[in-house]
Amino acid sequence: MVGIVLISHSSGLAAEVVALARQIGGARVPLAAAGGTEDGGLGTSPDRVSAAIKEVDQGDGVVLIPDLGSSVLTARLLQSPGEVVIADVPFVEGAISAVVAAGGGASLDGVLAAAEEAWHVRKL
Amino acid sequence: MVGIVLISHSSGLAAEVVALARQIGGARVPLAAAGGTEDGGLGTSPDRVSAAIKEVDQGDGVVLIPDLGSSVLTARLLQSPGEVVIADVPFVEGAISAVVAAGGGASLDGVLAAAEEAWHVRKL
Amino acid sequence: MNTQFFAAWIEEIAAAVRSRRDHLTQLDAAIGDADHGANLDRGFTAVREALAAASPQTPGALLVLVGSTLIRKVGGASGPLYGTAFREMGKAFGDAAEVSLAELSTGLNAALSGVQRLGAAAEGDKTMVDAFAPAADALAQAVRDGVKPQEALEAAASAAEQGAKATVPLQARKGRASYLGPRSVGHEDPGAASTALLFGALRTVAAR
Amino acid sequence: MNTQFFAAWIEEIAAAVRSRRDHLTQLDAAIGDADHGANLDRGFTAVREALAAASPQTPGALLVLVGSTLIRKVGGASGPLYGTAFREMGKAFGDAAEVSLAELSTGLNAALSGVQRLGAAAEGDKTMVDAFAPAADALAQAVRDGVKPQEALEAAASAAEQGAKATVPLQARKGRASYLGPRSVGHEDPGAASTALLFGALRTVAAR
Ligand SMILES: Nc1ncnc2c1ncn2[C@@H]1O[C@H](COP(=O)(O)OP(=O)(O)O)[C@@H](O)[C@H]1O
Ligand SMILES: Nc1ncnc2c1ncn2[C@@H]1O[C@H](COP(=O)(O)OP(=O)(O)O)[C@@H](O)[C@H]1O
Ligand SMILES: [Mg+2]
Ligand SMILES: [Mg+2]
Ligand SMILES: [Mg+2]
Ligand SMILES: [Mg+2]
Repeated sequence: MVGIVLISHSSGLAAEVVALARQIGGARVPLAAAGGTEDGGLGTSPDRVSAAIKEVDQGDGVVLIPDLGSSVLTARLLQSPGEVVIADVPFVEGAISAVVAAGGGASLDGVLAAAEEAWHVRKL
Repeated sequence: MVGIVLISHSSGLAAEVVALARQIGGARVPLAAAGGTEDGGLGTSPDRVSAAIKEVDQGDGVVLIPDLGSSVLTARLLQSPGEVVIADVPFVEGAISAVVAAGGGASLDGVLAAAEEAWHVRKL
Repeated sequence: MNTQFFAAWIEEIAAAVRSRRDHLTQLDAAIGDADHGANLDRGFTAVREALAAASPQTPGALLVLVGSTLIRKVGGASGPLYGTAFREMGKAFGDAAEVSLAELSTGLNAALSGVQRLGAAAEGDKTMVDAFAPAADALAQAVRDGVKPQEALEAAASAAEQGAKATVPLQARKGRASYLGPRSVGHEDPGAASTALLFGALRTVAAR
Repeated sequence: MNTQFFAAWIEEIAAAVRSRRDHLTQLDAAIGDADHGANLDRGFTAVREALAAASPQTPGALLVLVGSTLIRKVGGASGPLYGTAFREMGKAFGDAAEVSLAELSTGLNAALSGVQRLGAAAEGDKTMVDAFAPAADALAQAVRDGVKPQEALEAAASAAEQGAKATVPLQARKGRASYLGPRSVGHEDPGAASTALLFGALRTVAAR
């Protein structure tokens, strides 16, 4: 299964979105939160993100979903074409779509495409 | 100033996005989280949302930003044209844009338009 | 049908929800978040308390109170939806002390319209609407055919049950289950199943 | 310029960041999240520890270690950006024991390219690039003009300072400040200000 890492400035935000996405998308998807700095502050820790990538990597690729700013830059540093790819998507909505697609057995490209669909789904 | 209420299934998620948006958009914006059910579970409490609307209403209108599902339906029940309006926007990104616009003194329509801009801003 | 009839209906729904609570939750576990039974049980428990405290004097007042309580207490998407349904039905009844079968049919149509206005679901989207709409239609048809109440409500209840079962092969296009896309196929929609309980309770009470 | 020169440069930056920490944080408070000074101070403190532990033997190895440490420890957007800058500079120097002024200029251009590749900011977007680019250009021009090192690095440092000041009237189009739109106008960009410190430290060390 494709793995998914949610990268946020805030460890709380990443963890909450993981919980919500897991509840909707199923418990089996390899999914990890990488939020905040090493000392628990607001920011991004590349070491945490790398560890999260390792944690969710089952050999089918990993999608990184960053919130903004340093999360995006850190994701760019850690990407590796065809293996670890960035989804440029709305953080919450894209994460849910990605997790559901991964849980349904989609490929790396499929998960990425599902996440990007979130730009086009309206709520009302 | 226009008030903003973030409505999520999860009280943690709403609170974390409030914290992030406040940090970026300024501390002065009337901004409240209405997440979870009354007993702290996952879901939506219209009473919590109503209380949050009252809390942030300074007479310039209130924007409701829901995450999904029951948050959206509850927002629809509580909207009131020209006063309490729903922003159909990506939850995190739209909230940040809305808070920044409100902090800059934008009108209700202006805050709504700024939030909707979030559908079109790419991160990479 | 008087206030007492509608009070008995709500009691019957509360009992049915309680006894089918785990089943509803299991349905929601497959394509949702496994809380539909718990949500409705919490909601109808609060409704019973509210009714006991307020003793509304007309069918309309009773149903508006039921709806407002569900909206406040259910927590899930079904709260605003069923809440709107009961409120619209109550409003349609005005302050009448008795409601005819034709008026009940009109009230249930108003309820359905309210659900669809709020939730924007059409028939076939795999929601409660897929049970509610055929039930309301069957009742309207029975009224037009001059069928007597018990038989008419029997027709409505079986239409709701069939509508609920017919959601199994559908793909969800509204609500939380819609996130699952094709993976929502093959499961009964929990909200459609609970709508069948509502109409089943109406049949039960009318048959007394 | 040898390994010792670059070690002295990094020491000088660390000291400048420490003494300007609150100023940088104040700049970031106006248009960001008030952590730029703290971020860089944490980063360069970790850099000093890493250098003390590893004692790298070439300018290239030293700068790659500086970059990798900044990436890991800064926490904010400036971490990946400055980290990439130092790594690219280090890679450009290969395993040379000494670096000429022309090579330094080439290395700083590689650093700037790395920053722009990662962050996609152009000049005028109100970022560190607005100080970095004119400084790198001034140094390249000085090399072409055959100016001697101290004077060349003086030119680079003043270009960085001017570039930083020139961010005041700009509207941010990259980074966190871009969320503020027009409200970002009227403030100096914190990353441009810290880039001016980096080039100022280079001038100071070259003048010894
Ligand atoms: N937009 C909608 N229109 C009609 N019915 C809906 C809509 N959204 C959800 N539902 C119904 O609500 C049911 C789920 O209710 P429940 O589990 O209580 O809420 P939640 O999905 O918030 O957990 C679904 O099975 C579906 O029948
Ligand atoms: N995409 C980018 N390209 C170039 N520089 C950037 C970019 N994003 C941010 N910066 C620089 O980083 C500085 C902010 O750094 P810092 O406060 O440490 O990070 P953060 O914004 O994550 O808190 C900005 O002032 C700006 O100069
Ligand atoms: Mg549910
Ligand atoms: Mg729920
Ligand atoms: Mg900052
Ligand atoms: Mg920061």
